[in-house]
Amino acid sequence: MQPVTTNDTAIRLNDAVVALGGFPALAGASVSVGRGELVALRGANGTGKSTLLRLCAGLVPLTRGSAQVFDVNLADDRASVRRHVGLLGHRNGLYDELTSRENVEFTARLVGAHTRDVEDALARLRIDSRVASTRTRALSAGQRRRTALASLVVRRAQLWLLDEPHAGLDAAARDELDVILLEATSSGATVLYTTHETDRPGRAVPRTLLLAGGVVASDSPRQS
Amino acid sequence: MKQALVVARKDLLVEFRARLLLVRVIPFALLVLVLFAVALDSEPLILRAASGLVWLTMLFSTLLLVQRTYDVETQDAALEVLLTSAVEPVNVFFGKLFAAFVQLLVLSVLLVFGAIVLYGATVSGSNVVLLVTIVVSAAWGLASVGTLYGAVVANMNGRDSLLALLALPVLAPLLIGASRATEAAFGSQTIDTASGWAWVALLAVFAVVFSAAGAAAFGALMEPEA
Amino acid sequence: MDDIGFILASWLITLGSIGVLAFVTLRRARQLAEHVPDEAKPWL
Amino acid sequence: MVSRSTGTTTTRVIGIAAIAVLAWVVVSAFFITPADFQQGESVRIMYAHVPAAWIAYLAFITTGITSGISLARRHRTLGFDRVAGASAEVGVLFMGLALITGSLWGRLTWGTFWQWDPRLTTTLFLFVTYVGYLAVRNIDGDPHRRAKRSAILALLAVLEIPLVHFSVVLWRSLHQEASVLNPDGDVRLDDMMLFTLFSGVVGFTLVFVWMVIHRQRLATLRDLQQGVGLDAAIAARRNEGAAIAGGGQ
Repeated sequence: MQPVTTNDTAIRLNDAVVALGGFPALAGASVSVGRGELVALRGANGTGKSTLLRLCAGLVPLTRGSAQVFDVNLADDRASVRRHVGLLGHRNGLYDELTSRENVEFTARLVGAHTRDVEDALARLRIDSRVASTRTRALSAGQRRRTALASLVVRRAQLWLLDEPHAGLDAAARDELDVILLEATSSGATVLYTTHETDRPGRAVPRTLLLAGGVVASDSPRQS
Repeated sequence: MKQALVVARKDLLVEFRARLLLVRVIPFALLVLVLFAVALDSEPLILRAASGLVWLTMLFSTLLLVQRTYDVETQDAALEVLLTSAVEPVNVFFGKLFAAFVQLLVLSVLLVFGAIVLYGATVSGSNVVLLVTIVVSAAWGLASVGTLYGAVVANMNGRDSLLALLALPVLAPLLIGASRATEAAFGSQTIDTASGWAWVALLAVFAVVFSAAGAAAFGALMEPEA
Repeated sequence: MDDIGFILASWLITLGSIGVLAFVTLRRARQLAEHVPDEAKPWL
Repeated sequence: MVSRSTGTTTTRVIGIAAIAVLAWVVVSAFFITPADFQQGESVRIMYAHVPAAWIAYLAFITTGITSGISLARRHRTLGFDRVAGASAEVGVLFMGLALITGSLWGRLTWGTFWQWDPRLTTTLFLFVTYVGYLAVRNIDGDPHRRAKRSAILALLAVLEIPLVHFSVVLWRSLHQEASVLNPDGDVRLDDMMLFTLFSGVVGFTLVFVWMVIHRQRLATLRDLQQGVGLDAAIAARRNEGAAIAGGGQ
């Protein structure tokens, strides 16, 4: 496994272009994100937020420009970045026939986490034992989303990439998610997530990148 | 290695829950055996064709199973999560291979019994060992080719027909080898047991070659489509 | 003599399909070459 | 003025030479060479069939080698990948021709269109394998990803062919059926026939080279055109983004 170096920059994009079927979903995005930062990506639909996440996850190829994640050059090597990534995409990545707990357990076994971690993650996302033992096929969208988040928590990745993690969650779960993301950053992980949420009062606003037309249009630092 | 077993266990659990093998593949395979018998409509001819029919049916059932195992991975984008979760691709390959192997083993045992019951094929005492070796090595070969080429087409449109186009020519040696060896095990007049073992050697080489090739190539092939 | 039909057919199919592929290749290349600047073409 | 051709002096020379040699082969095959004492007139198919089969194998060897190089090179340029693809396309054409002319010839000499002899069977599987390879190549996507995936497929095909060949040889030998009449082996060739056959191989090789160069350039144009379109699309997308961002503030 590639060692994570001590460099303080987690992500460095320079004029990154990602063409999907000839369409530049990212049209020259430049941004630098430090280790342990919490970053929200905002912007209208189709401005390249998801593509930026997928680029950082090593899932889509870089067409032009440069992109580095943990000192790995994405132009050369997308595969070794993936080991450090925890991804929550548009879709949840769950197995319909498995129960909520089995899905989380599957991730836990893969990454060598303990059974205790599974129970902790399920509890934090308020997945009760009835839901946990139901096949995810039969769960509601919000319950499925929470199961996917529990898997992500168990995963303990270096880089968390979440696409609309708040969507479909109730208010309590959203607050809990914010706490989880903050905890992740304080333990050294870097977190990027996209959101359409309007700011809720009484909550710290993280660093926010506004995307427009496939580029980073503005970058507003964290406000307390 | 541990990760491979975790993946295999997951695949088998999903299959056990969905009961696809039981509900769709096994009935399909047995139905094909019956239909062949009806189509050929001649008992000596059926007996002569029995081993070939068994393995031809296995080939098509493999396509069904492989499509299914990758459908499970792609329908909710689980494959992307798997790719981005510190799992070595080679472990995903062997995990899926092993799960497919177990299912194909069950299916081929059933089909051999089907041939014995429906077609009147016979296996004398010493040929049982030969038959078991054939079934194990052929099932492993089918599983490795299926898992490998299933990965090539996993994210493509029209993958079902493409999988058949890619995998079937590759499986030709396996079809020939397994059919002839099984013919020998069924006590055919045209092939003796020694030749049967020669074919098993080919099956073993085939299984080893494509397991190794799959282990080497799987990581590069497992690319999500944009 | 039947043979002559088979012989002619073999040659016509062979030369014909080579010709068709060559023609299609050249025509498609002409269509595309218009949209690509000359300095990008390695063979010029 | 943009150049509208993929031709260069080299390809024109090759093309004209190919036409000249093939014209000679046709004339010689039909009018100069004698009929075979055993096969009669049908031997005239040989001058098309044997070179076609020969070039098909050459094409697939080329695809295998260039795919290997394409995969081995650390910083991948697409040149070898495009040659591999072009060569496979031409190879599929020639193998199709070899199969068709072979079965027409077989009908005349064996009385059947098809014999399950090892060489024919292997050739047929090889043909289907490379049709599949081309089908995967033609799926749209990132060119570098296409290059990697097709190179792996081509190397898997290289692995597959000896297994297929060995198994069909074993398959036939165990059956111990009467050995198939081998058309090329049974022909007693005089000097003129040999020279015509040799000319056919030369002519088809020239066609192969010409075709691979042109189709390789065509593939280059395709990739380049995507890039040209991309520049405009990037500019348009950035403008649209700037308008939104500017309007929002």
